[in-house]
Amino acid sequence: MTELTYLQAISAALWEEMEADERVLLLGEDIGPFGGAFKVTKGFVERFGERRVMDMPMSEWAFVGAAIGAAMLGLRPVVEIQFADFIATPFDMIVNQAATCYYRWQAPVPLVIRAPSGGGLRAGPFHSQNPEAWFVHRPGLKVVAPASPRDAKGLLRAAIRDNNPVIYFENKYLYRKVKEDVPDGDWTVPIGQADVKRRGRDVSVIAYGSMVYEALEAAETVAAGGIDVEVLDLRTLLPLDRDAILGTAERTGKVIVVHEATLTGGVGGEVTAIIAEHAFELLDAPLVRLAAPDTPVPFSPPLEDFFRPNAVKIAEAVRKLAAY
Amino acid sequence: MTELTYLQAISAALWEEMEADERVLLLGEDIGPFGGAFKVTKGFVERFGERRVMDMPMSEWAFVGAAIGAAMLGLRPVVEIQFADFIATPFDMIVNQAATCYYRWQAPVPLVIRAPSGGGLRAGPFHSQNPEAWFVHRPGLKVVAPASPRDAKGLLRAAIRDNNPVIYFENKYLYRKVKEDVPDGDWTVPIGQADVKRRGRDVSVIAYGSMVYEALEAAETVAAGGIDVEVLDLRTLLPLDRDAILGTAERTGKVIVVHEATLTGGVGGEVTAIIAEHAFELLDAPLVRLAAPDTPVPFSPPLEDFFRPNAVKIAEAVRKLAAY
Amino acid sequence: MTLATAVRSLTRDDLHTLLYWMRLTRAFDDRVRLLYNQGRIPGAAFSQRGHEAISVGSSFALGPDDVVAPMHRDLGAYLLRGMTPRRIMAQMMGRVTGVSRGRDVNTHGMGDLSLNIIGYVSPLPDSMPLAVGAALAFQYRGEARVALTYFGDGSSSEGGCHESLNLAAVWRAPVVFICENNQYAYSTPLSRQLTVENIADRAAGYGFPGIVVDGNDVLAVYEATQAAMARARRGDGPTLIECKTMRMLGHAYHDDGSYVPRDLLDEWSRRDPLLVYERQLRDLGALTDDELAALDRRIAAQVDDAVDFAEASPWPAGEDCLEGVYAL
Amino acid sequence: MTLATAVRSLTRDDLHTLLYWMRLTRAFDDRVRLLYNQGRIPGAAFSQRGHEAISVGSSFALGPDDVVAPMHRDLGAYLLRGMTPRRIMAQMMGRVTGVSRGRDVNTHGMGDLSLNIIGYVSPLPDSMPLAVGAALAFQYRGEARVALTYFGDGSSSEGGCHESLNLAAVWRAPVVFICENNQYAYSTPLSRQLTVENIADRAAGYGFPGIVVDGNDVLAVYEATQAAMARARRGDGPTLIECKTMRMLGHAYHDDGSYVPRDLLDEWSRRDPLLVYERQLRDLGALTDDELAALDRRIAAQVDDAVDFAEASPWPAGEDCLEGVYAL
Ligand SMILES: Cc1ncc(C[n+]2csc(CCOP(=O)(O)OP(=O)(O)O)c2C)c(N)n1
Ligand SMILES: Cc1ncc(C[n+]2csc(CCOP(=O)(O)OP(=O)(O)O)c2C)c(N)n1
Ligand SMILES: [Mg+2]
Ligand SMILES: [Mg+2]
Repeated sequence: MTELTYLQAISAALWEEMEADERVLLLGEDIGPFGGAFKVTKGFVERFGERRVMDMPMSEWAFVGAAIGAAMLGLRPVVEIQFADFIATPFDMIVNQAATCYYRWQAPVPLVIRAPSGGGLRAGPFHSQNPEAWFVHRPGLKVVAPASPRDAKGLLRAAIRDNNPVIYFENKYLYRKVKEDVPDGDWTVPIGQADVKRRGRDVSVIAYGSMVYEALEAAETVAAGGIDVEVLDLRTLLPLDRDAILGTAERTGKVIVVHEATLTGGVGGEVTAIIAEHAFELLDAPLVRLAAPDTPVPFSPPLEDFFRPNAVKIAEAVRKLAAY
Repeated sequence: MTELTYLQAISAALWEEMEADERVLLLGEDIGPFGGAFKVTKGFVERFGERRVMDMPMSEWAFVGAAIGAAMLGLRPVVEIQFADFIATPFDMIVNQAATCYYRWQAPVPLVIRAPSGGGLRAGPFHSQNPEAWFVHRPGLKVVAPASPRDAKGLLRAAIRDNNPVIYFENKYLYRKVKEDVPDGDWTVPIGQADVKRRGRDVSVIAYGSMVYEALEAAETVAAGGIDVEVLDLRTLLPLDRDAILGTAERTGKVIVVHEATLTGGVGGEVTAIIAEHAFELLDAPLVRLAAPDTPVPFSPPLEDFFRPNAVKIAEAVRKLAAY
Repeated sequence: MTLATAVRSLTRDDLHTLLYWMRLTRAFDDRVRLLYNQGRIPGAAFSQRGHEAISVGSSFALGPDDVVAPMHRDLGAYLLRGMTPRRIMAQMMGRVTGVSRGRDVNTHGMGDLSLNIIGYVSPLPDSMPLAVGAALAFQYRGEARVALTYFGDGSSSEGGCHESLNLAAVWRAPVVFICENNQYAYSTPLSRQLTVENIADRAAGYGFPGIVVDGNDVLAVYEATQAAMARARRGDGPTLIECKTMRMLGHAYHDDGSYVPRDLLDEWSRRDPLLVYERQLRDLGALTDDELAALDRRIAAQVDDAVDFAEASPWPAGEDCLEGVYAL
Repeated sequence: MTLATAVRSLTRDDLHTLLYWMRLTRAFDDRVRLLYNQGRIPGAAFSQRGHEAISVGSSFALGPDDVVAPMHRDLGAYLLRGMTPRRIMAQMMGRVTGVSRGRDVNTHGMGDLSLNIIGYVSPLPDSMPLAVGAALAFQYRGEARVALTYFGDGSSSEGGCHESLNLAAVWRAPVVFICENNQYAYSTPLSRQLTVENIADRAAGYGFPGIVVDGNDVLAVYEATQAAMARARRGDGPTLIECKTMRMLGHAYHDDGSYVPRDLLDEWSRRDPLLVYERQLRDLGALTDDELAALDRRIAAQVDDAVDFAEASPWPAGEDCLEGVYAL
């Protein structure tokens, strides 16, 4: 076991996979000598050289495309998009090219795209986005969004070893805020499995990314009032873990789905729909979604605090639902 | 009244708005002398000249951006993306630039992006897509998807007169397949209002685009068996007409949401979630979604027929739900 | 390449091989048009006429381990690289025996890594960076392989074209870009797309050679590509070769192309790549009437066989569409 | 522009106006850095040092009805076009009195159509086509107005840069593009971004002039822009002006920029645009010590006032974030 922050866990996964597999290489803006905008790849170019840690000119569409071509020819590229907000620039290359090659002509595209996402850092409309839902609506991609250092490491390893394009949303807010013991050695967290982070009987909170911590905090708060909350961390958003989602709905009969992304068209709708379709009879109350309001991510601290879901808002929603 | 096909209705709206408002101009690939890939703008350049009907070089990102700039400076551009599938190319310009300028610095962007979408035409993975859900997840945009010639005309007029960027999904399958009397004169269909296309008591089918016709056909089929189906045509996907959605759910207590887009992460999840949150107590059965399976749009006729939802599949789902 | 040089560097067999692929491409394409018009090909199909010298001449310069990413007017490249007429015709008809097993339409998605062919998607020019990435993989492993890809005059206006050329330059990647300037992007003439005479001149903005060749002269295309491949293999980086030609039919077979001025087509029909090459070979004394007739008979038989094969092939079963979205 | 020409075409007042905006830009930026380091500015803020001659010299060439779309190192352009130090400082601090009313961060979203300023988004170079579109609107209405915009060396590699330049060329649009080549894109030096000496040379690929100027010489920037504006206004189309400079501090204030070689900075610090211009004015006998001191006092007072105003301004109320997503 080694205690790692969320950021260190990501670095460690990259480092170890590069040590273990010569085919793994990194492409991204400022990831070389600078170590990346968030320092995830600090020290990498010194160890692995410029051949394997490649600073990119600003041309996300082409370097994602080049990574796809390299992946087809046997490499296993990991691309860093400096901020998830800029993933709209190579969007076509991801949704039209990467997602469909295997289906159309059986060319596996073992590619990971790391996209630092999320707000709470006073970074405004273009350095705070949570665009995961776009990719969840694209068959052929896989989408993961780990919350804990352990999952961050295990899922990144699994993503690198996967033979499909995986969009890996890492939550910037968590980079240095969370820390835990992470097992050493060669293990992975399988893509497609959610994780019950807290068992409870009264209300389920389904969340992912930074909202998992807010949910856990809310659970502690309401526990004092006798409400026993189960927290399910989705971890993977495509494919969703249907069994785990229906399982928690069955156990508590009352479900709140929480995400940092804006409400309308978000992943919460999909999760809610799955429950409403397949666990309807087990429900004791309306389904509830808690998400950011439908606006761009505002910058100013009071605005962003209002915008962003948090433990207080979750606790309030839990109390209301428990009382239903 | 004039009988118009869906395609003629779109052309008529463009034509009349251009006649009425000198600020309206068209930008797109092959829309000039050629009249557009689907001939929507046939005859336009002859009437309005190259100044107002502009053939574009292949550079969707920049011409959408130019349309935004022109809109800020007082024009009202209507952009044609040749196939909705290629809307991933200017994606950044739409979601980051067009959608946010008003929120951030109060610059209205009166822009319409016409995106011919939908399958059923043996056109394969890149000429058949239904990418509306991506835009529904972007505050600042409006999204419409008319099904009838009347709505096609009225919504396009409303979109052109709207001071916000509107993504107008026109369904290629319907272009020449549907025809109806459309009122003459200056009227619009307000953005944000769904329309009950058929009243019924037993089961609600909520649909949009080409699926409205499949739903209506299914309704006729099952009517023979004594099942009375209500068909709600959403027409606008952002903002969704919450009252109409909850209203039909209340009336029948049994709801099927249908779309041509793939299931996971589609608009159906959002609609279902709204009902599960706000009309839970009025429901008599689980919510049901019927959509394309999670794959790229396949080309070969048997594959596409299997892939695409249709009246037969809807009727089957209605029967099952009615019997619940 | 003067005819004389060609004869020095190519055997008589080579010259006939080029002729074969060009005439096969033409015959196959003519048949596709016929079948399309007869309603025997669902969807759509792109015209190839006028492009035979480019696709064949350039891909003839590939070594066995080189990778090619052909586009929608490069039927000749697919054929030459070993994709059989049978598989391609079945692809056109959406049968299980087609390259994409009925999943993708016409020349889209006709990739096969065992043949070192990368398939294309419809958004353009999305194959360009893939070729650059393939070249990166070669560099990475120290392999002396080269990647070759194509783009149109229309596609040259897309941002991705610029990004790909620049990335290739920065990496000094072993990649060759062939610009097929057929003077139209769908219905849009060059005059509405760009303001310069030669797209190849833009290579100067990336510091690598940009060359203009007659795209209707297969030997010229071959020679230029051959030189560019050698340069790339030596580690000297990319080349952009602009092949000037004319799209002789509509964009695809649903388009009659009537917006193209008649006299422009007339002028270019006199430069038909098959005619030009036949004349060259005859001038060299390298082709007899009998040889040509025999070749055409062989080709016709192959095309017939491809059609028979395709039409006898089963349609995919509907539920097949669910399978294989993800690699294991 | 030689000093002599400058003096002929510019009044002494003009020369002092330029000096004022440059020194205000510097002083404002220095204060932002200080406030940022003191934790009084949330989020981030981009460094402006080294860019003052470009933003001021170019935007000084604008007529009152011309439109400018400045980017993240063009503080001088915002100021010169009439955005007050108060509004900008309040913007930096996220107050309701800021340009975006607390919605966008630092120089992002600082648009105001009443000042003919188009705000920018973070993805780059997303203002370029907007400027082309503004120019299109001018052409459309037959107005003799010009649009001016900026992009960095890093942004030159983005596909959108190519598309925007090409579109402007095809339309012969009245637009001027200023490339601020400060030799770095965040931490990435030119050598990893492109393979040519001058980005301006790429203009040849679009058939319009590409000009290289000393970006640290405000008069040179002004003169080149002025000529390009006149050309655009005459209907002769776009110009690309590449201003060579150096980003003298980190990318933004959280970045110490330590990856930039010390001696490169030393060399360029001797060419500091404020120093260069002060020297020019003194050589011309157009600036006295007293004048300079008075100017700096006035500027310091303005900056103080802006800070006081911003800090006395209210924060937005949380629920304000819900309002105004859509225009009526
Ligand atoms: C991004 C994108 N926009 C639009 C299209 C639609 N489209 C298909 S082919 C074509 C013209 C292509 O012209 P060019 O690159 O010159 O190739 P050509 O067809 O002439 O060989 C267009 C506009 C597309 N495929 N991709
Ligand atoms: C599409 C996109 N990718 C990445 C970024 C992140 N980013 C912000 S500024 C910057 C460097 C910009 O370099 P340059 O264009 O030279 O401008 P400079 O900052 O040097 O003035 C980068 C990579 C971005 N803003 N947009
Ligand atoms: Mg062409
Ligand atoms: Mg720079």
